[in-house]
Amino acid sequence: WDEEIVFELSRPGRRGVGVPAPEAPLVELPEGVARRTPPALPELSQNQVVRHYLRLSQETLGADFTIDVGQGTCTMKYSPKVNDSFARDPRVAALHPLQPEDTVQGVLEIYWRLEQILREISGMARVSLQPGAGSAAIYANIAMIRAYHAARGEGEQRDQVITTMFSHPSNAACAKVAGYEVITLMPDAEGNPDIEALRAAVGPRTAALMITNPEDTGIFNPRIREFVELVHTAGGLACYDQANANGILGITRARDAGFDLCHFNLHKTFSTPHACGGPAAGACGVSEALVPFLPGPVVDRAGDSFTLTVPERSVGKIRPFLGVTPNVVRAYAWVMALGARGLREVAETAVLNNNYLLAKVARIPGASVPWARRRRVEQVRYSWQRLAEETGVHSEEIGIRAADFGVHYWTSHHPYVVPEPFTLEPTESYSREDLDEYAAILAHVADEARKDPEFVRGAPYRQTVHRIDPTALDDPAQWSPSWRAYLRKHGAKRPG
Amino acid sequence: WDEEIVFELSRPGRRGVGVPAPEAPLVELPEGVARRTPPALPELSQNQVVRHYLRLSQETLGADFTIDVGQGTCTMKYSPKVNDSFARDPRVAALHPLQPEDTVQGVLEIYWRLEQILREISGMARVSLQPGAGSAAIYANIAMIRAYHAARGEGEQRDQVITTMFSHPSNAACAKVAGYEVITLMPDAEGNPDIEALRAAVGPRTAALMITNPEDTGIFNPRIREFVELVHTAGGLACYDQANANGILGITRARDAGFDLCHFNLHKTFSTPHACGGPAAGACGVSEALVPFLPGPVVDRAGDSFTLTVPERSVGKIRPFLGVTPNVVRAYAWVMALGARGLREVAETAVLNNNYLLAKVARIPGASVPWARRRRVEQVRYSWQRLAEETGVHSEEIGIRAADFGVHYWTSHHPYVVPEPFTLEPTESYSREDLDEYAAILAHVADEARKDPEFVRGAPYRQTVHRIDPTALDDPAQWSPSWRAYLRKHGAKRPG
Amino acid sequence: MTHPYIPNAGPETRAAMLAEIGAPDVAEFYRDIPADLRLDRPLDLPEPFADEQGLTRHLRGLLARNTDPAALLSFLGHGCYPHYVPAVCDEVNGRGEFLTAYAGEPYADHGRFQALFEYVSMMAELLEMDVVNVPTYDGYQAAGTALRMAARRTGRARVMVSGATAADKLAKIRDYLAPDVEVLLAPVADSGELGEVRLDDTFAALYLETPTVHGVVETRGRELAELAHGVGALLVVGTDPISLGVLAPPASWGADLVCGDIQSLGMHPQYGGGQAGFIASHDDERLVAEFPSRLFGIAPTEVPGEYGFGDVFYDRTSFALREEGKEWVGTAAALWGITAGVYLALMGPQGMRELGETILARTRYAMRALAAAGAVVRHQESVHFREFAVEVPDADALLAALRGRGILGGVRLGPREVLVCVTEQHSVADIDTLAAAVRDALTALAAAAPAPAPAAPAAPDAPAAPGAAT
Amino acid sequence: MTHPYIPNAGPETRAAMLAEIGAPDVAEFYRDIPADLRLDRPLDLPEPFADEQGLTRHLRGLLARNTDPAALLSFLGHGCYPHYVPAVCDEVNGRGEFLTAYAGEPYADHGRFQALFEYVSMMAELLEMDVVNVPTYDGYQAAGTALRMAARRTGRARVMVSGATAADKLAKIRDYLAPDVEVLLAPVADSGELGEVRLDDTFAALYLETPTVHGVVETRGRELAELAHGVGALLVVGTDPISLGVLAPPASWGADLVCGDIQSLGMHPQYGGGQAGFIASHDDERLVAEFPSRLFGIAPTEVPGEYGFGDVFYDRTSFALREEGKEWVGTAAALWGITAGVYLALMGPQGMRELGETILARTRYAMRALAAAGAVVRHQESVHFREFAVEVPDADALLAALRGRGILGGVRLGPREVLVCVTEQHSVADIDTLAAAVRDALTALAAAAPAPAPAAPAAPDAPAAPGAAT
Repeated sequence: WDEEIVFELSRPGRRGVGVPAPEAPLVELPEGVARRTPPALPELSQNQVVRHYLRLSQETLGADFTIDVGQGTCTMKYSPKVNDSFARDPRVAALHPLQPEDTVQGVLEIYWRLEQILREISGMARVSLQPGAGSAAIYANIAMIRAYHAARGEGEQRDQVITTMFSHPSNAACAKVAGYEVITLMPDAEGNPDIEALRAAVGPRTAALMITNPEDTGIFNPRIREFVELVHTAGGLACYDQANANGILGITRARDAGFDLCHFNLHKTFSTPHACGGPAAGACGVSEALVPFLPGPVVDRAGDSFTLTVPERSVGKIRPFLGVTPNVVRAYAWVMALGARGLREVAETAVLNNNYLLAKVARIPGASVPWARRRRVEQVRYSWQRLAEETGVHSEEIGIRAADFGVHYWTSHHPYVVPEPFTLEPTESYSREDLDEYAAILAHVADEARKDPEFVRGAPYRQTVHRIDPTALDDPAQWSPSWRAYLRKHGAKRPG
Repeated sequence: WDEEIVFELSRPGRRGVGVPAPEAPLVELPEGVARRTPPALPELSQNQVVRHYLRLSQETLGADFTIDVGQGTCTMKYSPKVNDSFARDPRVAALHPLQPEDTVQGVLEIYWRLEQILREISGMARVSLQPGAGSAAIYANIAMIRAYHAARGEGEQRDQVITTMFSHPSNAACAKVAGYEVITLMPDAEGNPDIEALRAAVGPRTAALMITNPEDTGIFNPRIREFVELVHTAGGLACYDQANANGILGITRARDAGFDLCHFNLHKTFSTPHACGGPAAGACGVSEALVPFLPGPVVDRAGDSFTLTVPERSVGKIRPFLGVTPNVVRAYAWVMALGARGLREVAETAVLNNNYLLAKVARIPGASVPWARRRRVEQVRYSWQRLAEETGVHSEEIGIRAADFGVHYWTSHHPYVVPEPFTLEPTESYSREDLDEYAAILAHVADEARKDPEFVRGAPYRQTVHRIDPTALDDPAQWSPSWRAYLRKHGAKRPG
Repeated sequence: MTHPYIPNAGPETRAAMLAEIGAPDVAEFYRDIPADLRLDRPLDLPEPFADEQGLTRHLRGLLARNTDPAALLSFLGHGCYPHYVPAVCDEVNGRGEFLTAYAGEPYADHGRFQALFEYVSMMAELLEMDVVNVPTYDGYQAAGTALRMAARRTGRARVMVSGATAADKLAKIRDYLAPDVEVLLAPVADSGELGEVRLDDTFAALYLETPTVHGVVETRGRELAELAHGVGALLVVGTDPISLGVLAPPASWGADLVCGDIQSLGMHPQYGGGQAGFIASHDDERLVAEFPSRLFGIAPTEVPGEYGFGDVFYDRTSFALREEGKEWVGTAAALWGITAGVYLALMGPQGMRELGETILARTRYAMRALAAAGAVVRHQESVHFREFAVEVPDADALLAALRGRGILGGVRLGPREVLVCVTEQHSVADIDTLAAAVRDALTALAAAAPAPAPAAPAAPDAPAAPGAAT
Repeated sequence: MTHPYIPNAGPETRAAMLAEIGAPDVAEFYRDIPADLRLDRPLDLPEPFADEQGLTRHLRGLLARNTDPAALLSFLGHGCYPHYVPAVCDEVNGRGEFLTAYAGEPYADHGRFQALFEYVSMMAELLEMDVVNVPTYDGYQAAGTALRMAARRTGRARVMVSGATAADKLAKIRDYLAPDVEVLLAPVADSGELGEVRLDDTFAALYLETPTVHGVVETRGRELAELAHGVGALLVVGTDPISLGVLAPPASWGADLVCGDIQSLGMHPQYGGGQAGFIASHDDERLVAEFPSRLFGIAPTEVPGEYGFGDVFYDRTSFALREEGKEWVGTAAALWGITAGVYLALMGPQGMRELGETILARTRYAMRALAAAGAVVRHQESVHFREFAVEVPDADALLAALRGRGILGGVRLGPREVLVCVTEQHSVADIDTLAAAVRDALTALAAAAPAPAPAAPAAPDAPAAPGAAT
């Protein structure tokens, strides 16, 4: 589709939907309070709105449509349609979050049940389902860590958080927001976070270690318990970012390795849809010692009924109300479709798929696998370094060309510790033939790069639009973060 | 998408959905009754089924996505999304059609209310909402006509039905099925059905006249009352095919012109979605004399409650149960969003749009409008005769090329009384800019045809597949109306 | 406000468009309508809702007058069945692309053609027949057309139809064939299967159903096929494809045409809105020529390796030939065909088998439970699939008593006969609930009135209640 | 059966893949996990439902323990509002493409970028500000971040926050700013508007809301903007964009940053699942640099006339800079942004104006009706939008009495204070129903107990009930 911007479709006087008449006397607003000029919103009939947005949807490559193994670290898995039907049920969708508890027993029970499930999966004492997403859960964990140390009178003293380069950037960023100095451990020659660097870093100023495992490289740190113990010995807490939990469900548990806190992303491991980037949902699990600090309220069971309680020393609300309920419902339904055996099949199959794809990709000339001798769990961070040296084509350019074949492809978070990176995570949702097809696309594009690097650099060729000039996005004189800014800066209705 | 046939995606052992266990002893079936070899259905995981069908959906050009003015006679209009939400409500979707009446009062009331609305729109005494679509409604009408004459002892004598060439083929075909000889009136020099031919045709053998007005040409027959009177005088009934009612809602009524029966297509005039060709819904309106013959049951009101009754001499069920309920609900909601004034705006705007598009298309070199001096109501049958003479490009070929621009284009029903026909019906749903764009596409393709006829003939260029060889569809040795037939006849998994 | 459904209704737009056309007003376009045919007043219709919210409140208010289906435990079947609908079926048929498409050509609507081709192909595997039509309206229509096809194919004007067919369906078949074909009724045996029939070479077809209206599975299929074929008639079989994961497909025992309804395969009951009909045959050119429906086939394109789709043998349809075509073709129920395809793709061969086993097992369980509860189960020795009839002293009283407990116990077939339907949605616990309620009700009825003489079976062609069960 | 969600779980597939890899078994891939960290037993989880039907029955059974929302007449607001959601909003956000997309690049996900760019652009028109972020989690987070942005922009470490802010939200703001920024509470005047505040050049920002937690519309905006600007502080305003069809946008009276929640714009309440936050500023390079969120912009492509989209000034985010970025960015609530865009495109300027007028009118109507019913309406002389507080002798008793009539009368703000919410979904008849019930309840309460002294207004920062209203 060559779909115009919604403002360009506007014609005066059109309307997409009617509004009820006041039925009561109009209110005269005081001068300065009333809006004088109507907002320059577009005016469209309903059919036009539908057509516009449905066309835009078709220009969006949702996981429902593609072999979505190329967004490594994102755990793109099938989000069962039946779970959407529960989330859209009026008995979820139409519930107000401040209704009396006795009118929402069903939804409270689902919160309670999912908490029990996540307790068992993590080994933790309690789990809060309040955070709106993974980073919010990380923030909630750091807020609990801060409150914990403050309650012990060590709030001032413990002002450092240690994390690793292959943990999600939000671990570093949230700790910073919470007032901590951040120390980042780099990988050692084996691809593990450097334990000697940790030894050097821990001490009386250590508030916590915030670490992913397996890291975004797909490597499981075999000395993780030592990491936790080093931090504990120094009086710090150990906090487990379980964004990469998909490959270890039922295999190993956060608490068993000694962690004090952990979090899951329900929109990754537990299949709730990614929704273009949220609404998502996060879950924070904590050990007994941290239970009093959990965000409130939590759901308690009393006989057959369920009530809301605020933990004694709660850090307060991380998010308004109880949590992202539709996703809590979806995640619960997902687990209930799988059970313990199913979750283990999820983990094992995700890991099998990852290693199968690894075997295929490793054979593509130009692709390489840093720390190649290490085993991988759920994903792999690969490198096109050799291909780039040979052809001058960079990983980002490979990715844009791959889009022409209807697949996503993600490099990695900055900084690129692995040169020319790309990150694949097949999860359990994709079939063997899917993995073969994805690997074949990469091999094809690598071949193109060797034969005609300029051709690859000129991509995309089969998308709605062609290569974007990025300078217009970083130059304050040109950038246009809204249509009104665009009209002001560029005047003409169409660029160029 | 280059989407494979679902059978090609199959791998042994996969499953899309689970089934409940028996919970009770299995039943041993006798020899010959039990299936011995499992059906060769495809085996897919759920994600694969979703991806496959969602991709196929994206390869389908629904009216939600296009300026759907090119499927003339089909009355492609916006089908409001809110009405779908009513149709999907469990209080419609989960109702069994044989539930006790007191458990379905709401849905019965909607049937009753829609009947009252259609009575007022048509002027008829009663309306049945049972038929599954327009042709089924035509069949219901001819069944009532047959029963009416039989009840009067004239069943044997009246064995002819008269229709017109620009009435839908189902008028002729249903009459034939009902046992009638069919007489078809051709248009006269003015584009009206030939009244002299009618005079010659009517007589004691005449059971009915079945006629559309405006016809598929868009021309309203101004002598329609004379047509009806001629038939009445001969003792026949007059039956109005109101598939083209969209432009005359609230302007003129079937009964006021003397018709004894009429039918509407709820999926045309009353906006229920066309659903790839059904489920649709038809409505039959009849005058007082034919009420006893209506298909049964009908909904009667008794105080505040609604009951089902079978008319005294009912022709029986045209369809199982009461009707296509979700579409009855949608049609009712559509009228209730518009009211009398809105319906008149629908009619007037549809006619305005049609005449606006007519003005635009008439200016395209090579396009012509048969009976150009006549006024048009809801649609126009145009001709590319001049373009075809000039370039050798036929109307069908223009249509296939037009698809490359993301629009539909329909020629007309056979036989092509208008040479090189195409039929446009803009309805009220499309904006002025939409009509401009559609006309511009036609002008562009006509221009291409003049400049490079072979290029147009080679279309499509931007579709999933290229030009199909039609001989494989008409040759019994080659035709493959199913995958198993294809495998048997063509052996290889892929043609060619 | 310009109405949201009518973009050009605004006065400025209207004026500009009229100017472009060169017409003074819209009335100009209506000048062919004689003044005396013009309605000289506004339509007398209810006040509309200008806002969607008001419309929603109105409609939801009306729908709230229906009893919440979740509050009822229902054993109603008789042509419309409460099978479980996988969420993916609703997801696919709710897609705007499919929901609002219509009659586009194979290029712009490639996906629609492919989805329908796949539907007919999966049905073909289930049926073991090569030719299946794009859905017609419903199973009634499918039966009527299949018998007309048989008559045309054989050039004969009589058909023998099993008496174990739903009364409404029989009436529709009679009416539909009336002008050209005589319908004779075949007797039903005590087992519920087809009784002794005699055919001669004036018969175009023998028509039977399996499962029958009473849920009885026919076991003499091959014998009946031979009987029909022996006189040059066709065997036409009505069936529900959902049974074919466990039951032998009629083609395997000799059926020439198979027909029925696909509502079971992924369609919600929708108060009768979920019906769609199928007709299947072998790939016999002369039978293919008799289909009135569209048949979608696969075909090569200019580019090797591509699959294209199109209409097989279009020049037999009323679209092509008007009254010279075979019966007629029109909009019917294509979206339900696509949905049934999704259903079969989800289920696969194993799913269909497991489903069939579950239904067979629960049907038998229910028959035994109701017999133990004091109802007389008809055709108790026969194999049943999904339905069975019970005889009770007073069907209306029983159903009313069950209704009082929130149970819709079955469809009333006659004053003393109730048809009970059990699908995979009825757990054993649900069946036990029914049985307990039946026992209580029968006990109460027996206490209230002297026991009547054993009920006579309802005549097979007795008219059913017009629309409602009780 | 191979689980429907795990295509490669079948033993043959697994074996073939292991062979291809050259690994003996899956355990091989786990060898880096020390034995003492391995869970040596199956997880102790509830028995799953192998069939979707069983799962559905289980979930619907749980949800049925919630009271049917259609059976309640609710006047609950306080941060989550029951506005009407047009069906098209649900249609668009239910599309699999949008629902399951994530973080693709601008080419493959062109539509996602365009839809979000259009959302921010429509918000920008409503707000009369050029820069709006891709949604953050919720309005709480938006307020916290906006205040942090102000602190970074000014290099100051104190903010003055209106006391007429919800208690939970205030707590979140305090917690979020705690490490770096001191939060002072500004008093609330008798009118419900902000009281007298004094600022000096240590303040980064003055934060106020309009409408306030009590629904009061601020009328001294320009004066307060001048006050803040006079000391070099920013004016940060929390608002609900649904009010801006009728209320002057805060930017028009001097706001530098505007923030809030967009749940009102097309999101169902979803028991708190419909929240999403926005932050807006003028196109000031130094303020833009302080946004932690993604900002989507329009950009030319190689082909003249094409619109491309991308991230504006990406190198300020934690994705780019880890802890050196501005706060953090992650998955938040993008789909609700797209939905709010659909809502605004449906409504247009006239729809937003009409909606605002209806809400203003009905709010006032409700205030008068409840006053007439005997409740003491707080800030009665002020302009209210959608919410107002009433004082009653006993909030719990009143709410319980209303509950008995199927009415959720409002959110309990304190022992004698209830917050009542009225949207366009509450007809005048609904309000009359509430008023009549309140009158009856108050009369009954008065009869049951001696009249207490007039209730003192609840302290503005008194903690609200933890989660439930009554």
